[in-house]
Amino acid sequence: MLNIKTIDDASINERVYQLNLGPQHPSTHGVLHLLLKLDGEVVIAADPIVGYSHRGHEKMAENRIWEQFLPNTSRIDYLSGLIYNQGYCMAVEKLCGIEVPERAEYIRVITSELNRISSHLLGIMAFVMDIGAFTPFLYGWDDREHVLDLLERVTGSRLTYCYNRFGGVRNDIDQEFCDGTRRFIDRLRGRFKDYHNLITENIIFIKRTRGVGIITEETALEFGVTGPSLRGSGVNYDVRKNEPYSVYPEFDFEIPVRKEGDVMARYQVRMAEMEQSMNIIEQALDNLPEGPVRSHVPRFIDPPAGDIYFAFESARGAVGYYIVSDGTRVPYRIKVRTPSFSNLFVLTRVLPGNFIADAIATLGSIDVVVPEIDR
Amino acid sequence: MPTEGQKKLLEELKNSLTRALPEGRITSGDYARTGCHLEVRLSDVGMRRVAAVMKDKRFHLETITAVDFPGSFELIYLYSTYYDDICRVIAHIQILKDASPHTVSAIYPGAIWLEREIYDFFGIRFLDHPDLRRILNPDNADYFPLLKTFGKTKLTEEIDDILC
Amino acid sequence: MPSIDRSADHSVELKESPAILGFAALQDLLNLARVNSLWPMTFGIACCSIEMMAAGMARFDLDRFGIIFRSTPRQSDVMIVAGTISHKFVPTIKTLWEQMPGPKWVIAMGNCAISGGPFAYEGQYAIVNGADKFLPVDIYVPGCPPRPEGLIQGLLQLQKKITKGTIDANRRAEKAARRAKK
Amino acid sequence: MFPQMMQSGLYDFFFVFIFFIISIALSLVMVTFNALIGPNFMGEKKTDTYESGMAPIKTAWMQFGASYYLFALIFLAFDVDVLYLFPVLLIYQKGAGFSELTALILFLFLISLAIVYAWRKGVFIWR
Repeated sequence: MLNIKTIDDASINERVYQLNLGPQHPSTHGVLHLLLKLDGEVVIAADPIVGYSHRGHEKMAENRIWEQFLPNTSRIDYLSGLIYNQGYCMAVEKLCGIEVPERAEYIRVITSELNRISSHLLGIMAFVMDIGAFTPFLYGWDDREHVLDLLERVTGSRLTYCYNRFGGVRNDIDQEFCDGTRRFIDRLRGRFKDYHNLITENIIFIKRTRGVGIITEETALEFGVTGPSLRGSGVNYDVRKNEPYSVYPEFDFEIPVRKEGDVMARYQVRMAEMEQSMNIIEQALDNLPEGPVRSHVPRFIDPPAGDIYFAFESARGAVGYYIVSDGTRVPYRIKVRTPSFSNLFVLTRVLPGNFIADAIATLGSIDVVVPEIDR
Repeated sequence: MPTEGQKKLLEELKNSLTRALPEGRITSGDYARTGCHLEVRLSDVGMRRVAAVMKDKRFHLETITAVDFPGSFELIYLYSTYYDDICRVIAHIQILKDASPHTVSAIYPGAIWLEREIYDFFGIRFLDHPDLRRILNPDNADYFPLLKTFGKTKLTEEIDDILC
Repeated sequence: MPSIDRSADHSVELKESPAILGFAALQDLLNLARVNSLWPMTFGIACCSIEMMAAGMARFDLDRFGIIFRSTPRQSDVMIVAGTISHKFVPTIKTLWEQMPGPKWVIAMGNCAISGGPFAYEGQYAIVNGADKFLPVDIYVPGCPPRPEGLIQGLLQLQKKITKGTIDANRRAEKAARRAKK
Repeated sequence: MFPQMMQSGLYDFFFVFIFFIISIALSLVMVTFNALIGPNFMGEKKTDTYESGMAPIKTAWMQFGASYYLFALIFLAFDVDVLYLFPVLLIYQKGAGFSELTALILFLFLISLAIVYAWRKGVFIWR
């Protein structure tokens, strides 16, 4: 009954083994399939096969009106759903020339930065769990639940938000949300000491990540890598600073950049980025202007014909909406430029030559979200 | 409010692009409305020359996409720069429905998968592409989903039907 | 409409041979044991996988029900289909389902696994409208994504289904409520 | 039969025999009981090797690096070493003072020299 495969002698003297780091694997953060060619422990070639959670967002954009595509935006990258929501609304507002009241811009920045913190928390802790540390995952989720409570009070959902509208946001934030956010930020600042003791100074973590999976600036340029993976390689590129949008120019925050370009550098950039997000939230809360949260916009908008490209910064890198509109109530074409798509395929250049364990650490440090790649 | 560096970079770009692509129409775009500083309009060929000029100006290839217009395809190449003075260049290249444009993966290796995605969605075959196969749809799929002739798009549906 | 990959239509054929020593009393006794150690397989496809992880973490804590996430089908009893099922992924799901041993159950978590959810429309080419097209689904947990409490109630409902009602979390809760009122 | 066994010194081995019977019975029960009471689902891919949902591309019966083998040798060094520690348990408390402890430590030190030798020879450098 047990079918013992006959050993064909062709495979005996062959040293290259093909392993499926397949769709159902704890370390691929979703359904990413990495076909590895191995010589013993060393990776010779890595071929990412994607498409296992392809849902056809861009086809759906062509058969529904502008407002109906809003829920799709937060399901493309469900970890930074609010940031994608904000990006889509700002792209269409720029196309139609819709004015957004000052208070709505501030609320958008506050909720987006909170969303960025929750996305980084999950991205870092899942990556650290791939390396073998399970406890930080529990701590990280404890903090993340606080953020989700705050955002759920205002937006109504925990993960796939649909809070932004053309011309502003759905409803106003109240004093309870502001106090809750301040309490959360003080609490998270205290927790950073634990995270640094638990992870950054952990000798095993340092041994596993220092000098592993190095992305040089040249490779990043050739593959179009953006986001923390790029800022870990010494390039100071953040769309919030380089191409300021919304009210970001009114806050002073700096962009953490590290030179080494290895897995540890990308981790440190993400940790520092969370602290910067907290600065932004505090500054935004301090001078939150009064006023309406949504300008009057007709129920169905008719944008003028033309094409527009609007870039903004999500937790994983530079996202861009390329929208072609033919002046009717339905978009002609929406292309979503997602950062994980370019960040993932840099692995084909970075992984060869490492061990499998380093390959998994590098994949975790790139922090991909698979439906963002498959769209 | 373009900065000094930006104006200088734009001038350099315009000169080198007009030198490389005499037949192309190069106009400076209105950033506030279209998000791009420089627009290059070409037909049929020239994507490799644009890529070569961009590569030595240290721009990165943000994305390649295609739009299915009734008469022809339009390939969109977007380049932007990492460094201080922001500048984004968009290249619109009009190609016929059955044309097969040349790949730019020799200059930008990241373009391999971008072009595979365009083949997967539109059926545009790229010349000299290292391994042109489907990337997102199942390998045995025999349809190109983002064509306007495939499936449900605005052209085949009345808008009121969508609104109900 | 050109032919779309129809691999999802024929469901998984499994030759199920019931237990040799399978008289009812013994099976009920074993079900009590099986019910308190339902090991699901970590198999998150999309947004619902994040809420499944949230259910496993400290605040909602699935461990108190004896539910531990196993990453291999060989050691898991429940397959929680959490996310959108695309045509390209169907053969993999079938392989995983066949490779799971012994008494096994399926929970379709989220609207995408129930009926295609927000991505189901008349011209959809990429996804399968629901896990029950090719899997014997036991419990449907609606929501997009369902809250972790929703997933926990789904698992408790599965416990009730397995033990045919002898373990019923809701009845226990009602009894506790009545006792509290007295 | 019992008294003859007492004189001929086989008495101690009687317990070993009982222990042997119990272990055989236990393992048999565990295996067969499991096969009896559990339902069996047999699909055509059930006996394939599990490789995260995909069909394995090639058989794994092929050449592999020598470093795996050397790594196993080091484990063997300490495995045999533990075997010799079992009799030490029996006579440990009989002697006085620290003589047994020093003998034990000396023995362990000599065995671990094998590790140092392997380390110097570069077994842990994986290439």
